[in-house]
Amino acid sequence: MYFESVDALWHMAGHGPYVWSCYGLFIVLLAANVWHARSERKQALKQAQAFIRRNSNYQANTYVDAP
Amino acid sequence: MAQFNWRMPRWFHQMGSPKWFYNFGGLLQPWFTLAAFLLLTCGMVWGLAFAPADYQQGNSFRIMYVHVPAAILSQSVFLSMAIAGAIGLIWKMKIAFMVARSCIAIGATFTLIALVTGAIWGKPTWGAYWVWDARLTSTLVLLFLYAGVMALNQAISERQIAGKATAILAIVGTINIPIIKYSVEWWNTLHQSSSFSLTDKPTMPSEMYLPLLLTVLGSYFLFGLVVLTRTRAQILQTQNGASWLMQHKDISGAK
Amino acid sequence: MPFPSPAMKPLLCISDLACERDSRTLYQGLNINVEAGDLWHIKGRNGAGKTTFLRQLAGLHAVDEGEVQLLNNDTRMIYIGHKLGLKEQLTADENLTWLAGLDGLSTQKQRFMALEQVGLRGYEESVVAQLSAGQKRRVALARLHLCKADIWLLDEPFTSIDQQGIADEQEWLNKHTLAGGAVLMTSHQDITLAQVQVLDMGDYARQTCQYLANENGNIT
Amino acid sequence: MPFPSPAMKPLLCISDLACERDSRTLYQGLNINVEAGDLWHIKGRNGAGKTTFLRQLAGLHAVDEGEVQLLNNDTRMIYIGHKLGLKEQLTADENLTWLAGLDGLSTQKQRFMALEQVGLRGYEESVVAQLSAGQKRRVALARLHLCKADIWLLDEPFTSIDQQGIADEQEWLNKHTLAGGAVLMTSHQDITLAQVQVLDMGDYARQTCQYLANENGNIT
Amino acid sequence: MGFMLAIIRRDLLLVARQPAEMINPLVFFVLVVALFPLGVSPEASLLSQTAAGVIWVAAMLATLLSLELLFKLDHDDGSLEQLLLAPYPSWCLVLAKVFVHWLVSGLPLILISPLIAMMLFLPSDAVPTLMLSLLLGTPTLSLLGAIGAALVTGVRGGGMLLTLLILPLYVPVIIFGASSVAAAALGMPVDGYMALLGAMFVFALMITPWAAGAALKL
Amino acid sequence: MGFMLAIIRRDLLLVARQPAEMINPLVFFVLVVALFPLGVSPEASLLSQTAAGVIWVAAMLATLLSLELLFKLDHDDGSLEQLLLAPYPSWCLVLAKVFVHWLVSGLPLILISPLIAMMLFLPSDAVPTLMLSLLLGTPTLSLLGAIGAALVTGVRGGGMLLTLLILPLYVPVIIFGASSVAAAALGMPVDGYMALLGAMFVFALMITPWAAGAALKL
Ligand code: HEM
Ligand SMILES: Nc1ncnc2c1ncn2[C@@H]1O[C@H](COP(=O)(O)OP(=O)(O)OP(=O)(O)O)[C@@H](O)[C@H]1O
Ligand SMILES: Nc1ncnc2c1ncn2[C@@H]1O[C@H](COP(=O)(O)OP(=O)(O)OP(=O)(O)O)[C@@H](O)[C@H]1O
Ligand SMILES: [Mg+2]
Ligand SMILES: [Mg+2]
Repeated sequence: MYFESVDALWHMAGHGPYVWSCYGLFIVLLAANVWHARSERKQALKQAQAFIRRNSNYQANTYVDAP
Repeated sequence: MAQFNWRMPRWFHQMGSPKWFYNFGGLLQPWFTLAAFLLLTCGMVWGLAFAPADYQQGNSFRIMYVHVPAAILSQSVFLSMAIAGAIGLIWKMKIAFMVARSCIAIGATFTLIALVTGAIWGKPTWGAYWVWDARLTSTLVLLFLYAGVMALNQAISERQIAGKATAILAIVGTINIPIIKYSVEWWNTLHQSSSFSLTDKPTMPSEMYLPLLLTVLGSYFLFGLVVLTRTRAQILQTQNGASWLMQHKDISGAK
Repeated sequence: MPFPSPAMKPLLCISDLACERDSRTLYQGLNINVEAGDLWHIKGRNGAGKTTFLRQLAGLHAVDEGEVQLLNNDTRMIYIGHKLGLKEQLTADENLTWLAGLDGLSTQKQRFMALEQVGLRGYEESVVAQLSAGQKRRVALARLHLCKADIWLLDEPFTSIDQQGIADEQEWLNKHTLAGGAVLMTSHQDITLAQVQVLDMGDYARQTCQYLANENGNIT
Repeated sequence: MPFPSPAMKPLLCISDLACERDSRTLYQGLNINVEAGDLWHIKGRNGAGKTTFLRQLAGLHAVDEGEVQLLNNDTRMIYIGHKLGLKEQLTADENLTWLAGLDGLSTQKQRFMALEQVGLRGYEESVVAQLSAGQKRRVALARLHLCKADIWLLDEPFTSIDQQGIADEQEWLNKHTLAGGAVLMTSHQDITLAQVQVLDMGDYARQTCQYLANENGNIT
Repeated sequence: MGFMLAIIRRDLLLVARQPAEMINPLVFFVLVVALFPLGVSPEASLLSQTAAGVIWVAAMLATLLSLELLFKLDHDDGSLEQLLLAPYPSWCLVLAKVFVHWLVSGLPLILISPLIAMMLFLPSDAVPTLMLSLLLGTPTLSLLGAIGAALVTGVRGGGMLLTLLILPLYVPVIIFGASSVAAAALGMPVDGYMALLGAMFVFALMITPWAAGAALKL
Repeated sequence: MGFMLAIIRRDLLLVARQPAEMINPLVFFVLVVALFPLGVSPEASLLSQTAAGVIWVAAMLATLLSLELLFKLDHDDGSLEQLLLAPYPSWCLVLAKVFVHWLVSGLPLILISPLIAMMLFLPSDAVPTLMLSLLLGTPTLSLLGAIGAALVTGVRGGGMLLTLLILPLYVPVIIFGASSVAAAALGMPVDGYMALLGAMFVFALMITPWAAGAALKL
């Protein structure tokens, strides 16, 4: 490691707040993106399953094909 | 719309099929996840704790390992979006519009990260969060371009139309990006000889350079991962009722 | 008159047309040939897709599946939909001027005669904003007498029109089809002409369960 | 139901009403009493002034001559005109929520039942922009089942509605009038109910040649 | 109250359905401020001198432009008629709509103003004054603008007309708003300006509901 | 050609019927320029330094705002459909409408700009350059703006959205336009700027009909 101690790593000779906030932002925003994409997928899966359930007792002419 | 009828190779044709894309994307996704996670973690830990400090900027220079990938990706993603949009317009391929749509949020995020980390980096190095430097300004404009694409995509409720409109805007925006860049650079150097030139790259030793390579590559994989996930989710949303999908293990298995 | 004799001259071929809006199939497998002299009355309950169908024919809505083919490139269509395409600040005559200008020019005399035919004599110089709902629609319909188009696509042309007006309109339809033109129109009211052919959108609604329909996933 | 018995209870007195638009008199000397249980079918050719008349009753168009008097201050009116007053971005249910909120609150169950009555079951959560012309009008009409108003002012409520829908609508009109409400509506189609009273705007148009009509020179 | 709440709920729902509309005045504000250095000069000294005025003019333009739609959309789809037919005074309607307008267009401006101030090199001492003056000033702008918006309702292409009607009314707000910030940047007291901005707010609150309500009923 | 003439005639007639629409961008331009000294400072030195940028930003805003209605009104009343159905390519339509737009909103700006320049104490040597740069720049603004206007056609509350879409594209025009005037004020040569503005005009003329035409057909 470049730094002598964890404390020095945290402090970075006064530049700590800048560096750590940048890394934090990078991780948080990108993780949020990945998380959001996954939740979208989960939602879509649920929707598709609901579609199957709705159509399992489907009758040819009475079905209202609503979105 | 231009209606070319170019003969497409078979793989290209396949790519337009939702089924193929969904399945192939499903195969790729775990590998992308792994690659993104490993590369980014290694790169960032290396950059934070192991790379030597810059002799001039000290430790603040470690911001580079997140700033530069974000800045590079912000432009690549916009370009990818425009290319996907153009493919969609020319070959009437719905998957391409979905891919373009998936690019928007992640691209805007990278741009935002580049801006904010750049601004934060500016404080210790330049003494100000913001100056009207050429590169900064053109990144800001790029963020606005993303915001426009996002707003347009949201404002049109019908998917197909939203996809085409977004594609046109992305293409026009891409043509404009070099013009904006050039004009801004030229504008700034006329009025004020910038004391903070970003252009001359310090000749870096490899232990400073390698972590950067890792984070840049990792960011590309992360981008791919998000696009895959989002596009596949959109396929699920729009293919309600397609038999291949209803019998797919993702749906029937998860039930 | 566009055609010398009202023989069975095909104008428009609609083959296997389907329409999907927001991943809901409205109709599919729609095959009809529109021939000179045809008068198609498109029926169907609210939301069946009549408007969408007419817009597909006019080229205002994308055709993703199936084909709409004009057999002759010179065939001209007129589409008059729910929105009339009139400028409210302009007078009836000025509106007809620019609308007619899209296909060719018109003389003032022609325009006045067209307005007279739709019962708007004396309103030529009235600003459209100051006309009633029915009068506005009449201005839009006046264009039918001015531009010589072969195919008329009319979306609920009887809306807001009074009884006398509807009778007159049917007379125009009659004349146009007898002269070798074709008409496709929607209406929830009945048409009393003999040559009417009914196209019921209900017949083309998706009948079977969705996920049985398509093997290779190209549903859209 | 607003009234216990459909006795001849007067709701609205229209006395000597006249209307002039752009110095052209549309109608004058219009006197009618609207009583509980009345169903007025306002007829007239295009441009006769039916819409203007309804808007005067609703208070949306100034009454310069004559009087429109509500006999009971609690009497509530609903006006549904050519413009439906729906927000396109909102769903059918959300639109009904705010429309009903103007008079009082509504529960979701009530709203869903109202939508079912107008044949929009399954469309509760559809955005209005994605409905067809007739479906939009049905959403607006659903309000009639939700807000308890005494007088319904309906401007061409059959527009864009399919045949089955028109029959249903007449059933509602019937029920409302039998329960002691009143309806004033325009339409160019016929109403098949027994209690219909016809108000022909043509009867109130300025009948004689303009410059003979008026003694004291107010030709306008 | 229930009536006003119904309107507020509906309008917020509309915004939520189309968040672009919410973020747009904000983006316009940021864009104008960002273009200004491009047009004029990137020099810090010049920018910090003009910052107060530029921010206030940009805030005013952003408010003004979003005002156009205040009643227009409701008029076009006929829902304004329905709102006016409801058995409540029209000033309730005006107040409810202005409130939502400010919430959506004014408040975000205030929240982002420190960032903008930084980009234009406004001295950081002046930032609290900037925010306070915007807090007092933007509701006044929304209120006064509502009068114009009500007057041009139903007029085609009313956006520009609105600008003409309203800009003269905005002049005092701009002058005091910008002066207060400039004074703060020079370290001078700003109480007087704030009192004036507050007085104008109260004044606007008193006349607007009446005037705009009457204009809507025309 | 006949088709384009028909559109041009109609649109000019519409403007003639409602002259407010014609005078409006102009008034907006004048008002923004007039408000700027009120907000910033009435000092001649500061104003003359910033004049070029302020005039260009104001001209851009005026153009931008009037662009909103370029296709929107036609879309709302259904006449856009009829225009698109006519047997002519849609780029004819775009060019005709942009031409009228520039005639009505751009040209008056150019004509009044000497007056505005005087009010902001722009050195009089720079006035010809100002007018020439506006002459080359405003058509570019109209053209590029048409792309945005076509994209937001049919979107509710599209005005703000348009701003967001188009402002980034306007950045180069503003920079070169304002810089040319600033250079002229300092007595420097401006040929290079004019060549760039001209090149951008040609470029916009090439992509706009395609992009806007395609967007209208969606
Ligand atoms: C808000 C502020 C900033 C923004 C928007 C910004 C933006 C950018 C952009 C767009 C790039 C180009 C990436 C590429 O395509 O290669 C970049 C690269 C870079 N930036 Fe920044 N930057 C900012 C501040 C800073 C600061 C303060 C520093 C350090 C003093 C810095 C150092 C670098 C370095 C070293 C590179 C890589 C050099 C290269 O590849 O050409 N940046 N930045
Ligand atoms: N805004 C207006 N300004 C001036 N005159 C108008 C205006 N609107 C309508 N008119 C005139 O008033 C008359 C009556 O219009 P109104 O809309 O009441 O007719 P209507 O009976 O409802 O006709 P329709 O059956 O066509 O709906 C028409 O002749 C019209 O020319
Ligand atoms: N913009 C839209 N986006 C998505 N779906 C839509 C849109 N417009 C209409 N639809 C849907 O398409 C279907 C058909 O609409 P269309 O307007 O073609 O019906 P229509 O047969 O003309 O009905 P009407 O008799 O009521 O006019 C409707 O069920 C409607 O929900
Ligand atoms: Mg329809
Ligand atoms: Mg009417």
